[in-house]
Amino acid sequence: MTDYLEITTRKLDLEEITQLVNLPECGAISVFIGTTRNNMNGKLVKRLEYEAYNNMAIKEMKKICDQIRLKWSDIRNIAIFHRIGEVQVQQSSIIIAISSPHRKDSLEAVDYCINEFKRTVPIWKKEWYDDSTYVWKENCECIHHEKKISTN
Amino acid sequence: MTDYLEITTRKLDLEEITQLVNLPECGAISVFIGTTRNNMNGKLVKRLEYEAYNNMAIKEMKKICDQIRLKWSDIRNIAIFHRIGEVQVQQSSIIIAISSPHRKDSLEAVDYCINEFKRTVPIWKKEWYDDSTYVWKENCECIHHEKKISTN
Amino acid sequence: MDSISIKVLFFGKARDLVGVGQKDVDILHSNLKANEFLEIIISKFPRLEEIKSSTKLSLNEEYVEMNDVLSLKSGDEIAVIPPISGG
Amino acid sequence: MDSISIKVLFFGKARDLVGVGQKDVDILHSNLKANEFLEIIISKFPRLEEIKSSTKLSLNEEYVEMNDVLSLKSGDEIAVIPPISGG
Repeated sequence: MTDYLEITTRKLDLEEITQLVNLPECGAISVFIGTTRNNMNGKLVKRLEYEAYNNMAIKEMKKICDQIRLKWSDIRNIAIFHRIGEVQVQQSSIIIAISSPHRKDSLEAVDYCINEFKRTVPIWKKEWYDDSTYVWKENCECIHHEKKISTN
Repeated sequence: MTDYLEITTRKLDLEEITQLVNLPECGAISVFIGTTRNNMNGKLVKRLEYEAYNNMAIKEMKKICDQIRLKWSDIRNIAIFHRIGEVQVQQSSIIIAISSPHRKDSLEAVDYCINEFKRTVPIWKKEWYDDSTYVWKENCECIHHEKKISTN
Repeated sequence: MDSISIKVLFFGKARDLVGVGQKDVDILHSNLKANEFLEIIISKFPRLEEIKSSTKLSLNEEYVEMNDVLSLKSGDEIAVIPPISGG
Repeated sequence: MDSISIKVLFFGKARDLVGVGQKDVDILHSNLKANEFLEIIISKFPRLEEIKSSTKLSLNEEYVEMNDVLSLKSGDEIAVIPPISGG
């Protein structure tokens, strides 16, 4: 039962990441892949640029893994890889892979994982459009907005 | 928006299958992989053997895709690949990959897809143990058992 | 009326019990319930009794219910489908 | 008391606004609320006012709440964290 957590400038390798969680006692592997989309509210996206607060991001990812293992005791391996730097359209920015003996656990854990990731892990996305402008994006579910909601 | 449905004797290629659903307008790909587990109720599993009623299986898979597209209108491509013949421990028997602009749709659709698959698609698993005995398995959620429950 | 010839397929445990995966079966009535058809099959292959209560049938690649009345013609394909276990 | 030196990190839009990713900042009090610390930072980098209401801080790689009292020592690291967008 291992957590593989990585923030990397390299292209993400789906097969390699998935094999990290493929264990003989597991019958289920669930995977989520976030890719760069070519459009945002009608504007053409040329590419994304990611930056991370690396050490803190890894810490927050580890917290998510701990929470997952508390909620789903049958989870075996967890792999969370996030790419930083430029990510072209159709390339992966994040791959999450989680294994368990039975599917329900890994399916639910991956769902939880990506949602928690978007809420707490300090990584930022700069979205470049084809008119050479850019915007810093904000996850609508990040803890920053959570605070505002809870104090209203 | 395409359905890629296949029953094959070849080893399943995760990267290849996932690329079938990777579209420029999608930001999310959810994947489920069912693998051969090395144990079942304390017995050591040596391998699985699958057989299919091919034509009907493809039809039932197509029905699942249609249901998915009715329930989640933002789903783009769907790939469902099932292997038949021998599947060794840690190898994949099924890979489902589904893409959508946003993650919620593809995550929910994959969950629905594997559950419906196990309920209706006519494929059978023979589980071989290390004492050279075997058992034909039954999905607890298959429509056969559903009927019994509903008439009790 | 003339008998009609139905192609019957056996899968999984059904194929184990019957010994073959396919058999042409002649029947005398083109309209009968699915459970009546199953009884005819079981009379020809008695070991199928073992899985009778958990078996479903399909007609031309579509599941049918046991109480359905089947309208059969020569060349139709009926599969004996034990509980499935794919995925 | 002596001033203490805090390593302040800026990310995303904060880094755009400040122009650098890191700055050592001397402060006079080792115990102060996080929102007081943010005010000190904003007085040094006024363009951060723009993201003040949506910014969070971390102390030594742990999120803190704005009402938390921080117990600081030289060498501590505080990050100015705008709304995140990874995943």
